[in-house]
Amino acid sequence: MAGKQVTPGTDRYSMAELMAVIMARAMAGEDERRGGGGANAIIPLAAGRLAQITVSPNLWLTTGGAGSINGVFDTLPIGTWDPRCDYHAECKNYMMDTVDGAIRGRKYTGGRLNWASISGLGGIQVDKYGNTNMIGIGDHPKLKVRGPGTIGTIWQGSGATSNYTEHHSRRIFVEKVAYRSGAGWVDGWDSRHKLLDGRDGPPYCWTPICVCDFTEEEHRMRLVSVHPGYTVDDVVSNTGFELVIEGEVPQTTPPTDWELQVLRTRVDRGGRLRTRRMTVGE
Amino acid sequence: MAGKQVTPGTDRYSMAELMAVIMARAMAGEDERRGGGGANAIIPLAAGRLAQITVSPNLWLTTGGAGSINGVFDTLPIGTWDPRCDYHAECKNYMMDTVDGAIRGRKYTGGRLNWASISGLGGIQVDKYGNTNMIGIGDHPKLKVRGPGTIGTIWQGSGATSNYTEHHSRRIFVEKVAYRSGAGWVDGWDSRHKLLDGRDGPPYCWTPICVCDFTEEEHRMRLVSVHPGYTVDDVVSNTGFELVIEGEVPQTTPPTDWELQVLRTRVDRGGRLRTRRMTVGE
Amino acid sequence: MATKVYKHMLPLEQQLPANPERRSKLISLEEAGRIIATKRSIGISGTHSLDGAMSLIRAALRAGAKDMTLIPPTSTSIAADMWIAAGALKKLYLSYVGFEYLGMAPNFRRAAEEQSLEIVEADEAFIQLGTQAAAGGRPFNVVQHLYEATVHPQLNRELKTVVDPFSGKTVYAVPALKTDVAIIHVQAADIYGNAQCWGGNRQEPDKCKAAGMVIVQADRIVSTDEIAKDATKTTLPGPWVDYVVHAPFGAHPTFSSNSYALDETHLKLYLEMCRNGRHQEYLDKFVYAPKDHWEYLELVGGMKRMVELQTMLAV
Amino acid sequence: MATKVYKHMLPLEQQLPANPERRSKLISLEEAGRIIATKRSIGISGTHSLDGAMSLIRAALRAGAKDMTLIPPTSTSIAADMWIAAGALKKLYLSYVGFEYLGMAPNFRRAAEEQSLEIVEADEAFIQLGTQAAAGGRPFNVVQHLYEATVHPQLNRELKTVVDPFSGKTVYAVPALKTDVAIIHVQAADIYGNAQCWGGNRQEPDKCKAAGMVIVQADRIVSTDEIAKDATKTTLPGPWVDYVVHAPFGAHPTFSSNSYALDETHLKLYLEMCRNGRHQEYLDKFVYAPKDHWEYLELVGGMKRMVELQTMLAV
Repeated sequence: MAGKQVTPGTDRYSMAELMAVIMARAMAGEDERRGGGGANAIIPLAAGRLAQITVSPNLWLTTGGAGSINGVFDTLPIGTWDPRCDYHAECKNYMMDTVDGAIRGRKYTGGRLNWASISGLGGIQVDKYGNTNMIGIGDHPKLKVRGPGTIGTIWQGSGATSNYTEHHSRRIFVEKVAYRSGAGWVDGWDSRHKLLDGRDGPPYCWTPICVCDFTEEEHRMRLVSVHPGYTVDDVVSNTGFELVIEGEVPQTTPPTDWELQVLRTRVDRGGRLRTRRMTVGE
Repeated sequence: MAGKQVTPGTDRYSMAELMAVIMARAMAGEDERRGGGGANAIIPLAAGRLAQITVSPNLWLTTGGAGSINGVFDTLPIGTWDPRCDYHAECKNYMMDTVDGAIRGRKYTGGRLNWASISGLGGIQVDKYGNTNMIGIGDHPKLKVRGPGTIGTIWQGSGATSNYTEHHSRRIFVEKVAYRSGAGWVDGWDSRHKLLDGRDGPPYCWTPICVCDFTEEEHRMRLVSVHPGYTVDDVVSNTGFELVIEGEVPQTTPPTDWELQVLRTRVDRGGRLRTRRMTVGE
Repeated sequence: MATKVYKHMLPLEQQLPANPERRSKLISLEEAGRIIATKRSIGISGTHSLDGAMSLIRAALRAGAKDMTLIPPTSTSIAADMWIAAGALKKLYLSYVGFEYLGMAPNFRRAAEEQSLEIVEADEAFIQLGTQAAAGGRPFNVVQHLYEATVHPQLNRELKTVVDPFSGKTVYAVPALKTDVAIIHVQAADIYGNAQCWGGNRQEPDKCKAAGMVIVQADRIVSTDEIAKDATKTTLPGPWVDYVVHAPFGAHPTFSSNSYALDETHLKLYLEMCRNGRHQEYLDKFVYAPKDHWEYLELVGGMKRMVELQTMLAV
Repeated sequence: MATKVYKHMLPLEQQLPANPERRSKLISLEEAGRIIATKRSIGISGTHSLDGAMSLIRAALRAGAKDMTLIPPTSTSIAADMWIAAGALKKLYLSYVGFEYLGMAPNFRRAAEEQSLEIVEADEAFIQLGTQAAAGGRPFNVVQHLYEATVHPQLNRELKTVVDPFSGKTVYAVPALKTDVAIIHVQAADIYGNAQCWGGNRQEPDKCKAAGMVIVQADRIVSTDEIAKDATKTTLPGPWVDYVVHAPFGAHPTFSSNSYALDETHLKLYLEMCRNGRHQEYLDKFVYAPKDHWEYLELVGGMKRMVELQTMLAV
């Protein structure tokens, strides 16, 4: 891989399309949980809708800002706060419902009333335990780089919520976040379970070049598959900490023609994912 | 007055009709406050509706159980939880709105978002400071008489809320309530203001035979007017504490023909108030 | 790593469900009753004699529910009193139990005066704030300028104090009031749990969030297309609801918001029997004997009576 | 006693108001701006670039609003950033200020990095719980199993701890977040203040309850008969609202729920000018120069552009 790529992907599909497809696959069979996610998270939104119409008919597709559940669209809205998410919705999800459900946490509700299985919580930094930083870099409050604020990353504490970024670089993937505004596996091992009443941390981390999960004991980020067009070395050289790598790391199964056809005709007719800006190594 | 009367009044009007009329008069000019009241308080409900269509066009008529504001009816519902209170309403008043508004209290909101000026909070006992008891009589928890529970009487603490009873006897009007579940002027003088952040206590007490208010300094119950058909002696002999009586106490101005006509054709077409059971001296 | 299944590696077409239909949450009334009977604490819907989840309550009593803790709405009548008639209640959070213009709740009053029932001397604020705290997974809610002037702190041992870390003042703390199950009456629901209550003062959403399980009884089951005409009318979102029961006139003998009137004749019968010590006879006849909901409806007057109540002029 | 007026003694016919009409709450946009400018703390509506009370914000800036404390929704873009552009903000409760797919908020970032703005390092939970506490007149709200694992307790000095009197455990306390005024965009309202927001995630009701005054800007003024067709659609009850302003397309350049699209062209213009240090020029042209709301609408494209945005396909 040679340096920075702004809209990675192949001739057949964009990387945003690949990410929507593989995250949809991961939601297969999800039941009573909610896809959707953050404001700008149209890829998880597309993934949730794609999963719902294929492999997860019981998924409750929730969008934050629009406050809707099971809105129907075939043209991807510009964000989860776009009121077009709300068309033909079955019920509403008000912000206080998000807050209440997230604080209760999954543990007490048997999976009901909970937040996203994949919610698109990124961050300006992500570390090896899946912690995220949306506050900034520098000496608070005199930050050199001011983040936009922590918004919903606080809900990483409520239950298993995957990490998700649209950018993969050593600047973002750091040994330790400057400010932990979203709790991943905290300091690894059982540190999160102790602080957060036994609640699990992120199961996965989705990036434009790979998929990671977290090891069973230390809960350290582990490389699971590398997207087509990239190598393990690409991942390693663009990651600011040591990833766990066990044996041969497979290539991420690329989107099939059928998957792309469903995505493009029933989720993203407007082709928004074709031109989605993502970066590698920036 | 000879002993117990179950539906007091005159040939021309029932006592319930008189009470609805005089409470409506007292709401004249009320603005941005809310009439309505407790479950069984159809007399304050009728009074609120009557005031709204005559002297208080800006009154927001709120009914508790039905959760409605400015419902339109000309036939009096059976209670404030009767869903017919909700017909043609302009907006809803949810229970949490009641709770939130009452706890904020009038002081902080300039009268907005507040509870009833006359809310129909009765009680199985009322004392000379306007405190009420809905808990019971006897040694708690081994009560001889179990009250139905304190329900909304707790909101007497939130702001000026009149006392209201449909029964007037020495059993109800007692020197000191056995359990203060609703706070009137507490122990009189400035005791209430000290405990409740300067919030005023009840302005009036409405009963089937008289109207009382509270003295300016001690905040002790004072006889203001006696309903037609009764005398000051009737009131005194049916009241278990010493009422403040200053000079000549006038007769309550009886309902005019016009008032009764409006009440009977635009508020209570069903004549529910004609047969309302109220008692004196029981 | 070898044993873990990575679903993202398997194309969607290889993971299609055997049955592409959404799963229905519809169960029978009797099944719902059996589920409720396994629980220990219950939250119920409605205010006063409005929108009581009466079918579910009767089904739970038929299924042998007992030793229950009840967190009722801020005011209720037969939806609380009937549990007590059946001896199924161990503990009651009391704000108001009574029959409004029809007088005191006979079984509640008897049990209270006999002290055969544990009563928490609560009130509207306590029920609402405790339920809101539980709905949000928070341990308690605080309140000031309210209980300071009443007897509640002396009588309600579940009301405590805490020092406000911002002002240094002592304020009251109301504990989270969680339940095992919330049972709710609505006018309409689809089979996926999206439920509409057409009136009332909406205590139900927090009651459901505060519960480990939610069971809805609906006067009518409607299509999801009907629900999706206006998502803001869905007062209980589908994902909150575990089970849906079709129970036409299921709020009888209470009001169903904007649907049918309370059955004053039946409530008076209940009160008269219970006030004369015949509560067991009432239960035998109206709760235990009917083999299903339809038989109950026949017993209380059948279609003729239900249509009368639907006119909303019957009382 | 002689001097006190006892209204209950005076027949209703002697107390009839000179004008039997209900009082209208309708005021002009400029008057609303002047009122807002007298306040010190503000709560605003919308989420992200949705349902921003932009007309009122522009009017307040024109009226010289300054030294404000802003409690925004849990996420916002231009509705927060424009106050900062105008130098009108002293303190910001931050959860998220950014332009989503269009990038960082330029004035916010600049002010933050220059430290010319006091920032409370808040988050969604803090804003929501603090607003809910204020809405209910309660001094604080508690929360557990959340902040324990994040940096917020170190950075946000308004977040404190308290000992749960029920469990003995230490939990976090979020203070009540009151404001002097809440300014809210809705799609429809009547002149008495009954207001309907047709979408969004409904942060507005608690924002209004937490405020000492509520001013609503409405895309359209409708009759009370229209409002009364369905009281459940009234998201802000009339008695909560102090003033109503008629501001068609008043959310421009943000979305108005189910009414018109966000104006991406205009937002990009704003961002480009502000990112190049030309924020004053933007303000002069689009905020201070227009003599009224109609002139603003002409300036940003007039009826042709507004109709385009109404198609909801314009972005």
